[in-house]
Amino acid sequence: MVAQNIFFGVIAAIVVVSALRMVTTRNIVHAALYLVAVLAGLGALYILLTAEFVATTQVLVYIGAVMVLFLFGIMLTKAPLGGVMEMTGAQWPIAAVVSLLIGGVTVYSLMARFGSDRLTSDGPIFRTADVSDEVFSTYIVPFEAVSVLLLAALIGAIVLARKD
Amino acid sequence: MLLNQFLILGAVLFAIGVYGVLARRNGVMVLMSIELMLNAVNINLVAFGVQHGVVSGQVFAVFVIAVAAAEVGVGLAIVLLLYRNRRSINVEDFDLMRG
Amino acid sequence: MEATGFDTWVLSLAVFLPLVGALVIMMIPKAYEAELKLVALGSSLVALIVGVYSAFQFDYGAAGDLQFVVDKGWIDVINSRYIVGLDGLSLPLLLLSLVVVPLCLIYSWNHVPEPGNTKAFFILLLILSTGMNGTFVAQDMILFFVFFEVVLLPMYFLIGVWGGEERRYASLKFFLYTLFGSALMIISFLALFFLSKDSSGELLHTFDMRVLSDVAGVGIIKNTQVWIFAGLFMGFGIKVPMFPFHTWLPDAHTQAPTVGSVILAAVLLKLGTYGFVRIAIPFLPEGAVSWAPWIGLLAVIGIIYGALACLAQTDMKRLIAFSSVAHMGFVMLGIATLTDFGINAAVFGMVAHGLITGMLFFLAGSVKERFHTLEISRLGGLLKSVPRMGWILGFATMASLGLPGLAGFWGEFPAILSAYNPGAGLPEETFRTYMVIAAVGTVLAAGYLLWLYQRTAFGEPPEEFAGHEIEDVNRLEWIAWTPFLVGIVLFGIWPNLIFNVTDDVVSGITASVEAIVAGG
Amino acid sequence: MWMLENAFIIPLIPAISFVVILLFGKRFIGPDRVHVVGITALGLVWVLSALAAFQWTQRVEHPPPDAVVQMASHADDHADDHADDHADDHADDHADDHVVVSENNSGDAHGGGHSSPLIRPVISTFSQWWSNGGIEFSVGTLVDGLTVLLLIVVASISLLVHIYSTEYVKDDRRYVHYYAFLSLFTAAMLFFVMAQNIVQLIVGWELVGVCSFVLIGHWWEEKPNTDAALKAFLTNRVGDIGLLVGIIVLWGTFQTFDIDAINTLIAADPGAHHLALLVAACCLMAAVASKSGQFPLHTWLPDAMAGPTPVSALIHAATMVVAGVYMIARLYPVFYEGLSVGTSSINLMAFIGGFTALIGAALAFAQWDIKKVLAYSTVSQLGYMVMALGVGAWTAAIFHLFTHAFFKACLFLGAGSVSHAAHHTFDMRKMGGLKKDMPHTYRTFVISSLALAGIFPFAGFWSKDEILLGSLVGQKNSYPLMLIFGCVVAVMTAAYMTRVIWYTFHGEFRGEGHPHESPKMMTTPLWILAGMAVIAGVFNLPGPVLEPFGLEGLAHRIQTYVEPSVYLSGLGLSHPDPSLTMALVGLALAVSGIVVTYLYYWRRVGLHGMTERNRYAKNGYTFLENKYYLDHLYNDVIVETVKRPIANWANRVNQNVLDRVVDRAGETARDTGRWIYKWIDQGAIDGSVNAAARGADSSGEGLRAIQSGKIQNYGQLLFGSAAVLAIVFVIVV
Repeated sequence: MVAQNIFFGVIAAIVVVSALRMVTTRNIVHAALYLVAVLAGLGALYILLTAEFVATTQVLVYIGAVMVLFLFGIMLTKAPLGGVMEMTGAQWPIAAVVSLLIGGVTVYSLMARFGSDRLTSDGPIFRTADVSDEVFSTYIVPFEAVSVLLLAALIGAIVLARKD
Repeated sequence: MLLNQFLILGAVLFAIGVYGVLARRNGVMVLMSIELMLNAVNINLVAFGVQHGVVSGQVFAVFVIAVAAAEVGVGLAIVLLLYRNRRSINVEDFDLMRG
Repeated sequence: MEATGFDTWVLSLAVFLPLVGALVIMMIPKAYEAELKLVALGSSLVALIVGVYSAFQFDYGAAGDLQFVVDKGWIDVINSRYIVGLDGLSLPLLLLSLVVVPLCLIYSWNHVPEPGNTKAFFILLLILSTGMNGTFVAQDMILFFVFFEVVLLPMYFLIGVWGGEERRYASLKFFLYTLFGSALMIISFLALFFLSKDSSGELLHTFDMRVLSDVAGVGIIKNTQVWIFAGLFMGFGIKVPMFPFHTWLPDAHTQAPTVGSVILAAVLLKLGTYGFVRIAIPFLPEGAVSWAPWIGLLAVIGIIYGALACLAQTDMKRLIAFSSVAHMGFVMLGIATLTDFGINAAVFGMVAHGLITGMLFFLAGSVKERFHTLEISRLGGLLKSVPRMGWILGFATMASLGLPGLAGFWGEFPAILSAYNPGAGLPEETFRTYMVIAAVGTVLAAGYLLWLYQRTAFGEPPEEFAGHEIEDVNRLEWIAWTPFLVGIVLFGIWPNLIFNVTDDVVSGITASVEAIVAGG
Repeated sequence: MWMLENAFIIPLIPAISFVVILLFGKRFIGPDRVHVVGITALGLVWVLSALAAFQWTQRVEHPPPDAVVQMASHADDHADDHADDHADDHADDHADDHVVVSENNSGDAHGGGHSSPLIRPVISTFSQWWSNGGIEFSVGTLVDGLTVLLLIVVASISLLVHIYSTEYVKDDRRYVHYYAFLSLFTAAMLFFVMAQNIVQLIVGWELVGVCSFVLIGHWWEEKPNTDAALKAFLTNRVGDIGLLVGIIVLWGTFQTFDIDAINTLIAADPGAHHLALLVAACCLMAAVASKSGQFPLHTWLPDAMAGPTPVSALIHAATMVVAGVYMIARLYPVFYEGLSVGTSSINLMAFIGGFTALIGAALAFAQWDIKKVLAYSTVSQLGYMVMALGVGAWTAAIFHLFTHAFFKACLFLGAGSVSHAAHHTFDMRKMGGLKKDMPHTYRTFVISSLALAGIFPFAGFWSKDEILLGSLVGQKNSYPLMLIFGCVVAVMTAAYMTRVIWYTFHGEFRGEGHPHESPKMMTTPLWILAGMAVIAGVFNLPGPVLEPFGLEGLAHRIQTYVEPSVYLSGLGLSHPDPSLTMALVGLALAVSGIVVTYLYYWRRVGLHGMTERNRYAKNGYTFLENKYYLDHLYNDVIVETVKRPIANWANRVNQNVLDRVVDRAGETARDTGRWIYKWIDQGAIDGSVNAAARGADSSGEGLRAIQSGKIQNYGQLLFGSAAVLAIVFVIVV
């Protein structure tokens, strides 16, 4: 258990720091790379939670596809790639207060509610096959809906981004 | 391991994401912050799934990832379009919601 | 008691038929305008017929009990169920809402306001209708909330798209104001869900309004009740609207298209007061008793304040809008007394205000259409240029100032009367002061309304309109207005038509409040 | 007794007539023939009212067993359970639960001719008018002597006014509406007088007010008319605050709206609830002051003369304005107990009445508009009635109401006839010398004036005499101040009426064109009313007058039939003995008023000549000079002092203070409204909403930052409020 906890601690620290850097850095490409770090760290945490399929998807979809998309977006909008720009608006103090409020109240409620709940370590472990069984039986309709959504998003993105 | 480890991590990431959405001026950055928030939710889903011993948590996490991918696609397309029309992706330059 | 046979369907039909109509219209291309309109009118009329059927099937001997009850599973996870039911409190308001929508459709038959688009306009009206009807029959808090919010969006678009010059500002203000109230309201609903206990101290975890009304907040300590009531108060009070949350109303009314104003005045404002009577008071009697003097204070301030603001208006529609603030003040004063008289008067006042102010807004719309202005100083001599409209305006004015023999009186008089002897646990002297202030309010009401009438209807028409031939009340307007006029006279002459229906429910509410106050 | 139980038919007829005229008048009946409907309806109403009156007299003469109140010595034990009875069960036949009222004969110390039996009113109710808290409230009719008296008055005057109007408003712009609202007014007034409960009183009260509003503003193209209409309505509304509050206090005290029950309860236990009754009576006095033109709310009544003259005769002289007097009479125990009429020697009601009578009469001198003279005269006479009620002379007040209705209606219609002849002017300076051109109008006008002045044997003499006598004797104490007021007013009334007659009918014609007598349709009602002005007095002749003719059985008919003895005897109301001295004094006062004024105007004509001669006479005609000196002294000092400064002062106070106060109150309310709207509503409340939004927008751009249109601002708002709500939720739950 200790090993797990240490692992969690290290990963969580990396994730949080990367996330903070991501929203504060002035370089947009750096921000994208910090996001990669966050996503990868989360993937590792999924492994820790025995969710192998989610971890795989995380890596494939997020780090593989989404990040590439982001980088393309950054390039296409001609952001100053190496340069430094004022990335944070003048209203950042308000944003900070709001996010602190939200974070604070959420953390407080979580502490109050789940203060000492332990993760059950002896529960069933779901492998990819179990996930697919569930997806294609109980959640077949949402699954189809998500498929259609992806298709619609695909077409929508093409329509929007087309030059003419 | 405590359940709360994951939940609080999620909460912190969510709050950071909120900050990013509210404070950042760059449209792409805003989208990235939204991704952060979605991921924060995903941790919660998976952690609760483990806690209750059900597979639904993972299933929903996968769904969220899929939806996030769709959202990024459309979102970036919109940013691109805006850039093409306005030569700027600074969200403060846009006040289309103005009455 | 659970309904059987066709009766199971009655309420759901009345609520959802307009929505079905809206869906059908969505399928019809814009070019088939006549068909669109017929479908819209047809669906709302069938809903009305179903409503009338329910009124005939209604057991008036047991008006205090819910009838036509349907209780089906809905969202099991949060223990929210699809429960609808009709009792003496809901019936008049449901019928009012069912009647108003087809009349609004008829009124806008040939002139959908700028920028046109009949299809969208009618679809929005029908969705609005579903939301309003649903709110009045829902017996589950989540269901209630959903319907309550469904109303918001169509109205936002009605104002924002078809409104006047400042429509964007007005619609956004309306939307944000109400949304803010709703947010507090849902918090209170959740608090009720989590905190309500039955008499044995067991946590209930239910959204069922019947159950919550029965337990009457026994398990919740008074301090908490006061807080939860505050949330409900904000949610409903903004909708009413109570002073000082009323500032969205004049803007929304002034900018809204005619039928938007009519529906807003006739039904939407009642959602708030209905919420007070249906939810806030029976669920949280102790909270209600603590809040009542303050509600009463805000109500009388509203009465005087609305009246004074009316005296300052130069725009006819805005004046009528402010008069709503004053009239709803009477309704809220009645509610605040927590007596049979007061709450009955409040329900009566809701219906009466709906008819009368709805009528006034119709008139304002027609005046605007003919004269292209609502500036009081530019109008004048309506009795000469459009005599019938002038007479109807006079009639509506008289009804609005609470003339006995017309509907407005029965909302005001018992409300003032009830303040003389407020319910158990309320300070008598305070309410007697309110009574006198409210009575003064009736004078001011007469003042601004008659002054309005003098400036618009009496005298010679101003020169800019003198030569023109101006159409008097046309046929569509007659069809749309006649039910309003008949209703105003009918309820005025025989008020028991409403009092008799509402009395049982109201007695139940006040009795439970009294029992709680006496027991606690 | 069918008519008494089904009295609701009587107001129903003109109500139907109203609907028929309004809906079908123009299209089906023909705009020039709608009066047929109105007159037919009113004829029917008159017949039915007469029938009701007859049946009531029968009921008094030969009372059915259930109608008589048995004498019992104590009623106290009934008082307690009575409240519950009435609150719970209004629909019940009232015959069952009537409390037996003790006849408290202590008031008979004066030994008045009180021999009338105690007869219950006929009450029919129709339940389920409205309901609240499980209690059903009924609508119904209460018919007793007072009701049938008012029925007769309203029906008669209204019928005559309908007939008169066919000529007077012929070819009017809105002939149809005119008749429609005359019908509605009649219906409302009849409904009002037979109200069974106080809610019905309010309904009728307001409805007659609206009809008055509509008819004053009948010619609404001219702004002064609409101003007058508005003023009338708003002033009445001010009084209605009193009405509402007073009635609510009564409800709060007795838990019933039933007039009969309230009266019975008070009579059964006088002295209880004194404070509540005092408050109720004072509040109701405000209502009376507005409706019946009592000081200080009388200012609307002269302005109301902007309406057509027949309307003034019907509404603002004979019927609607007596609604306040009627209400006092109807709820007399409330006032009697509340204001301690029985034991005091001055009270609010008597003082307001007396004072109003005085200022009204004084103001009548300063007017040049004949209708305004009559209007102030009406104010003054209404004050007389209220004063009579204030001193406990119930029957005298009602009697005066009865007689006044006829002669004042006659005077107004006469004034209308004059203006009809004299090119629609009411200015007396443009009249004069109409005596020879309009013999019928002249004669009827003079007869009615004599009646108003209180000259033997016209109707006004008898009723005025009773009022003066009532103030002299009072109940336990006499009302000396009221007696003085009454006497002064008697002189002044006679004087100003003489002045009117002088300016209108005597001297040289000062107008344009050729005056002519009015057509038959107008003079006939005048003669009927004048006839009533002569003989109306016989309905309540004192016994001693009739004794020589062996007709003492006919004495005090109004007292016998009208007085609702059930309540009043419970209060111990008494009647003074007829007094020849008082009658003579009253007559002398009236005659002196006439004579002095007549002399004044007559001398004044001569004075110009004499003054010129006076200059020559300075040399020697001392005797003549002295004679004129006296005259001069009298004219300049006494009359001028009384007339010019006092009347003008009163007039100025009236116009500049009271009227100004009313106007200022309106303006202030309007300005306050504007101010509040501008600074509080748009400035503070709306401003703070916008400012809150502005604060959220640190870039501080634009006034309405809340709709900056920037996503991120909305986002801040959204998440911020979500966070706040969550915190609230965490704290609460």
